[in-house]
Amino acid sequence: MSESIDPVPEDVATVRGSRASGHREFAATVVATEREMGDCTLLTVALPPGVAHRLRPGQFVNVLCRDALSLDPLLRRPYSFFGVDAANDTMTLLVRPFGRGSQWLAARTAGDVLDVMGPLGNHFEATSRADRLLMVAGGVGIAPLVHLTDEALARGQSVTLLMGASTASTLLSAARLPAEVEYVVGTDDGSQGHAGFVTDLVPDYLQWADQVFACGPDPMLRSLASVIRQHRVGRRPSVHVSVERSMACGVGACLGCVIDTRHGMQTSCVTGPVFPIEEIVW
Amino acid sequence: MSESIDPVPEDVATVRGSRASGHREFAATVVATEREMGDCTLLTVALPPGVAHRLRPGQFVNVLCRDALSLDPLLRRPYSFFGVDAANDTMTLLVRPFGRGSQWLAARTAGDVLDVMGPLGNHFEATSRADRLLMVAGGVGIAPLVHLTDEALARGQSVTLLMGASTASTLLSAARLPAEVEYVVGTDDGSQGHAGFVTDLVPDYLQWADQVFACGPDPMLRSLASVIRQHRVGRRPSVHVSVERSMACGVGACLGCVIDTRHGMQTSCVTGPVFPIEEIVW
Amino acid sequence: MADLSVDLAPSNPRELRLANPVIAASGCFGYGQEYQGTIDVDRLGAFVSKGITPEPRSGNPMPRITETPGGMLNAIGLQNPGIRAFIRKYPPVWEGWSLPAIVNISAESVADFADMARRLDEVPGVAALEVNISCPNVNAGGFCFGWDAAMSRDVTAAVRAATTLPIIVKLSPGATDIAAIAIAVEEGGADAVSLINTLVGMSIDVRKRRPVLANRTGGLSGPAIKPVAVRMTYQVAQVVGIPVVGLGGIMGLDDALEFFMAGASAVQVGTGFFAQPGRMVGIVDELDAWLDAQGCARLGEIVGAALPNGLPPRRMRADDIAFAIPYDPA
Amino acid sequence: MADLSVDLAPSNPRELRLANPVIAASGCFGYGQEYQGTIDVDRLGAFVSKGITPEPRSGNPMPRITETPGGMLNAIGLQNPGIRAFIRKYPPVWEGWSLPAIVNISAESVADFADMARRLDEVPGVAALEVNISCPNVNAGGFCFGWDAAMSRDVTAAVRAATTLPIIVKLSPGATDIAAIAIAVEEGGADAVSLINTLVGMSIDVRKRRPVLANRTGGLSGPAIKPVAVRMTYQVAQVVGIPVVGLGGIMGLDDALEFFMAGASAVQVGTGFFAQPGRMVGIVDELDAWLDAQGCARLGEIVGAALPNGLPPRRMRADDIAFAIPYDPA
Ligand SMILES: Cc1cc2nc3c(=O)[nH]c(=O)nc-3n(C[C@H](O)[C@H](O)[C@H](O)COP(=O)(O)OP(=O)(O)OC[C@H]3O[C@@H](n4cnc5c(N)ncnc54)[C@H](O)[C@@H]3O)c2cc1C
Ligand SMILES: Cc1cc2nc3c(=O)[nH]c(=O)nc-3n(C[C@H](O)[C@H](O)[C@H](O)COP(=O)(O)OP(=O)(O)OC[C@H]3O[C@@H](n4cnc5c(N)ncnc54)[C@H](O)[C@@H]3O)c2cc1C
Ligand SMILES: Cc1cc2nc3c(=O)[nH]c(=O)nc-3n(C[C@H](O)[C@H](O)[C@H](O)COP(=O)(O)O)c2cc1C
Ligand SMILES: Cc1cc2nc3c(=O)[nH]c(=O)nc-3n(C[C@H](O)[C@H](O)[C@H](O)COP(=O)(O)O)c2cc1C
Ligand code: FES
Ligand code: FES
Repeated sequence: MSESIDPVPEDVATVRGSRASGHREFAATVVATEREMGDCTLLTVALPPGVAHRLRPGQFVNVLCRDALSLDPLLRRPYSFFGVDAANDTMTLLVRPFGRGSQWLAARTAGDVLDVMGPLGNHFEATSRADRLLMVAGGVGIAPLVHLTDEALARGQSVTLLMGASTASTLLSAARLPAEVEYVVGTDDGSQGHAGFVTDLVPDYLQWADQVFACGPDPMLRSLASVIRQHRVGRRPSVHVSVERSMACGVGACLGCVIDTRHGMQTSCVTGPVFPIEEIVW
Repeated sequence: MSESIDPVPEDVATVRGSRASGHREFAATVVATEREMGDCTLLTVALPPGVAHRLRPGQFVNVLCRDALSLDPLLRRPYSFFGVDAANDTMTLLVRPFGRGSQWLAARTAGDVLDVMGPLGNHFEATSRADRLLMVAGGVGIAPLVHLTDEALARGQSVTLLMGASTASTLLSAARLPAEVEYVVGTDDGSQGHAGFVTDLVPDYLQWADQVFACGPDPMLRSLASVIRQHRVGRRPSVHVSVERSMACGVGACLGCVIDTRHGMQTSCVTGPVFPIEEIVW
Repeated sequence: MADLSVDLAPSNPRELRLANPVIAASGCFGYGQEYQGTIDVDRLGAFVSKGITPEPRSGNPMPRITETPGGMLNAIGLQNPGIRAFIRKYPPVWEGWSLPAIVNISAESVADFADMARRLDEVPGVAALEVNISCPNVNAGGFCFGWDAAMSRDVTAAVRAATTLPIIVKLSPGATDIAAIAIAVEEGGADAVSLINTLVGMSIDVRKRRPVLANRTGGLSGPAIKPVAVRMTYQVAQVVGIPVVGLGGIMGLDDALEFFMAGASAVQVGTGFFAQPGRMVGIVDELDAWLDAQGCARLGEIVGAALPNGLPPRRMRADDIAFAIPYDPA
Repeated sequence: MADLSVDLAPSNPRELRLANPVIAASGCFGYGQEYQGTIDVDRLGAFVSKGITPEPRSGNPMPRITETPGGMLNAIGLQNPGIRAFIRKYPPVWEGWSLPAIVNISAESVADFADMARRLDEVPGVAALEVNISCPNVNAGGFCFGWDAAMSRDVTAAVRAATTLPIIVKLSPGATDIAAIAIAVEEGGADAVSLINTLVGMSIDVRKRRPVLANRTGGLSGPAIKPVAVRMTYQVAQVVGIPVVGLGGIMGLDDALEFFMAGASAVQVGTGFFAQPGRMVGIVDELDAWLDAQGCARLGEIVGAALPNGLPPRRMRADDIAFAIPYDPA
């Protein structure tokens, strides 16, 4: 474990009188659902006016995944954005039905109303000087990278997206991605693309990329970290990863979601979920 | 409180080797839903073959009122039968959306599968010697009395059904009842029928009736008990009431649902829910 | 087909051998026949009767139960026919059963506990006693036996002296130092410990402005208390050499596995029967299938798997005991 | 518009007057600014800071939290910058606020508690101290202060001697006899008591065969513990003359009303903020509307309404105290 740190957030000086009172808890109606990546649901959700344009790739919303009178599950669940449509004031979430929260959420249908809190967290930042972006996705970790891809293409950057999944049917359908993206896949069972870890593909693109962005399960990120240590020359390309930790508050109040970094224990909900890969102490 | 009693059920001598293994927990699919009595739902539910003909009026089923992965609410909720269709193997439940369990249940739609336990409890018994039956219902307490009415009419008995509700829109629609039934109503706000308690109407019918059956909230049953004490001559007509107690097990195992009677504490799930009115110690 | 059998009284010549480790808990399974016709009762490892007292009791006034988030409160008040009527009625029925019947005894003095144990000692149909020490001691101003190590030891020793039946002592979670109580009852001669009984709780009806239960307080059971029960099982399994029976909030196989991995040799299911009786007996088959899938030949292979020292649980040295009371503030 | 104001330190000249009785609980509300931008923080009656320790702490390794039925376990490990850095950073910010800031202090010895209280005594921006006695006492082999009446009294008295600030002592539900602890801290000079802190619990990851939390045990909070918290509030309100602050599982107005009717003069909300922060501040307005609808001019009219002696709660005579520990076995 790292050194003890002083967990004072940057904005400690914000006194109540002077803060912006932008409320982050709102009701949002599901407007459409689609099946994707095998058993996942793509939920398109209407947002209050003025919210959509603030949602950055890698940020997330905390969704209350239960009926109004139920207390189960008690805590919200974080979901990043698969896509944001600012013109229509909607966001799209990609939900894999896994446990109690996600099964509830994946079963919503058009017209259902969600209790949503957000946007929360920091985000992926493709610098304007970067021309070539490499994205590395594991499973539903692809969500924020699709969002980031949309933004990058709009700015004229080139994107290569590497995606790993257990088997072909759980890969993101290429039809979901803009044609300009180079989309390379790997599957654990070899049913499509590279047979093995998606991180095996990374060294081939490290020379090419100006920036690398990754999101996926911890073992994938850990394997990426070791690929980077072995194959990267110096600090280029920069590598940013979005980590997944269980969360309670989502606003830095509980210290339940921290990640051990070279600067000490940092909240993954406020200081993260995106961190430079070399700062994380695995 | 009454004397201590020995709570040994009648069937204590049933040894496991010799018992019938009629399993009482089953999955049942909702086949139709209708709105009734204002905000109530009539749920028609398909039963496994061979179950429907065993369901007697006043008995109940214990329904698990939650999603598969949720634990809220933890315990089942008891519902008596509004109707049973033995030819089609269905039962109909009348559910008023009140708290967590009933709101969940009232929101089910055709195709949903329920986890049901039953039939449980004793039942209303109209003796074959009785020609004229008086029924006294308060709110959703009408459910088992409609079921009993169906059976009584089939046997050629005459039925007068008194129903009380808070206001006209929450009365059972007369169209739900066979034409042979004399249906008399009262409302607390006087918006239809007698203005006041439904039990006020009972004295007029006591001479006429051979047997009286009642189901409704405790205050109604208590008021009925006092009407009976004042107006009944001797033990005729007999009066049986179905009481409502919170339940946990539904099978006599927990002793949580007892009712204080002249014979001591009796389980309302096995010895009840139907008791002769004079045996209850209010 | 893994070996699910377990002996909960290995050092008692009368032993308490169960075909499998899933036991119906006291107060939630009546006298063993109430759930017949609903589930295959004989697929269980054993059942524990409703708590029996020296004299008949009509129990508490109503309401006796109420639901709480993830749990329920009960204040039945030990409604039961008393030890004498009990002995006449139930054990003769159980005698013909393959399923072991364990009798839960509750009393308010050491002498009364001993007297009940003596009366039950040679009764055919009774496989073992479970001593409910979550009872107020009239000689200690109503302080529960199970909240004090010396009182817990005394009750156990008195019951031990009065019967050769296997004795399970059922611990109360109201004790600050559950490990110390477990050690005391082991010293008193218990063959096994079971834990936990209910936590004392209260719900208030805000419309009526009074407690929901007529008794005001009640015992909290169900999934809500599972983390407390697993923690206490984990502590106790580290400090006693006798079998530990874990319970509190088991609603399915995964919950039962938590207790086994925390060091329980068997589990009890209480509140779970109320919601899903079929699923509760089903735990036996699911456990069997799970052990097969994990390549375990015997249940014992996973008992204590989550303990710091791995399996099997072992009695700790005195100077390790502080460790068995893990507490780390938030 | 009912009068919601309350003074939690009526016998302290520095008093602790809140505009309303809804307080954010320690560890669930950071340092008061984290929920800004999400809710109107200044609508609360007060907030309690994360627990501060004599030295900086980086806290426990991950995982630190896990969900349980109706609740959650946490083992943050008191991650905080230590009293000295704390005093530099936060109180100066709070000084400009209308919202009272209560500082939660945790330490492992009486001397450390006293030292922290002394350092905080004259710090502008600090309205009161909450003394977290659910901490292991290094001089008592790790046994928590709050599990023992004498140790609880000693900590309170030492803090009392070190500061004139209002002192709320936060009780641990691990104590068998919570009423005795409350009496002891009142004797030690507490201005108020708050209860309950978390219950010690554990969840086991059955796939990994080890506890979910890196710290193995954690503190159980949320609706699951509400019945225990209400019961303890009800007991304590009967035996102390100082204000009682109730908490544990409050998720909405009805839960808060249970605590008020059990004798709490104010409530705290912890876990509830994580799920529905807007609803938690909303309790203030809902309470106001509810009191109006009930025809109550002041909150005090319902405080203790469910107690056996009706309202207001009163200090009981010593021979009544057994009654304050109601326990009736199932
Ligand atoms: C910043 C952030 C963004 C996220 N974005 C997405 C997203 O876009 N889409 C999405 O589907 N999910 C996303 N998640 C995960 C999501 O928040 C939930 O954790 C997930 O949906 C499972 O919740 P549940 O309630 O169904 O499972 P739970 O019932 O909470 O999980 C049951 C158990 O499984 C473990 N567990 C949870 N998830 C997994 C997993 N994937 N694999 C293995 N074990 C697991 C839990 O620790 C727990 O012990 C994100 C998480 C974070 C922190
Ligand atoms: C034998 C029997 C038969 C029954 N048959 C029917 C039936 O046919 N149709 C039907 O709708 N219900 C019936 N009930 C009632 C039903 O079992 C539930 O109690 C009811 O649906 C409310 O459950 P809930 O989970 O929604 O409320 P809960 O969340 O359990 O109730 C919340 C609180 O309100 C109280 N409460 C519950 N119901 C009422 C009420 N009606 N009025 C005032 N307070 C209440 C509870 O004690 C609790 O404190 C029957 C009950 C019994 C015992
Ligand atoms: C309705 C009810 C009655 C109970 N009666 C007894 C009893 O008589 N004796 C006893 O030792 N425990 C009794 N208990 C406690 C249970 O046996 C068990 O210890 C507790 O409920 C925790 O387990 P659970 O969460 O699986 O229910 C009772 C519990 C309930 C819910
Ligand atoms: C994540 C978390 C951190 C906590 N940290 C502290 C703390 O530092 N000091 C303290 O006295 N209590 C702490 N608590 C306990 C809470 O203040 C409160 O007593 C407990 O959670 C019960 O209330 P609740 O059910 O409303 O959460 C913490 C609780 C949680 C959930
Ligand atoms: S989730 Fe609470 S600090 Fe991050
Ligand atoms: S509900 Fe358990 S005995 Fe009736």
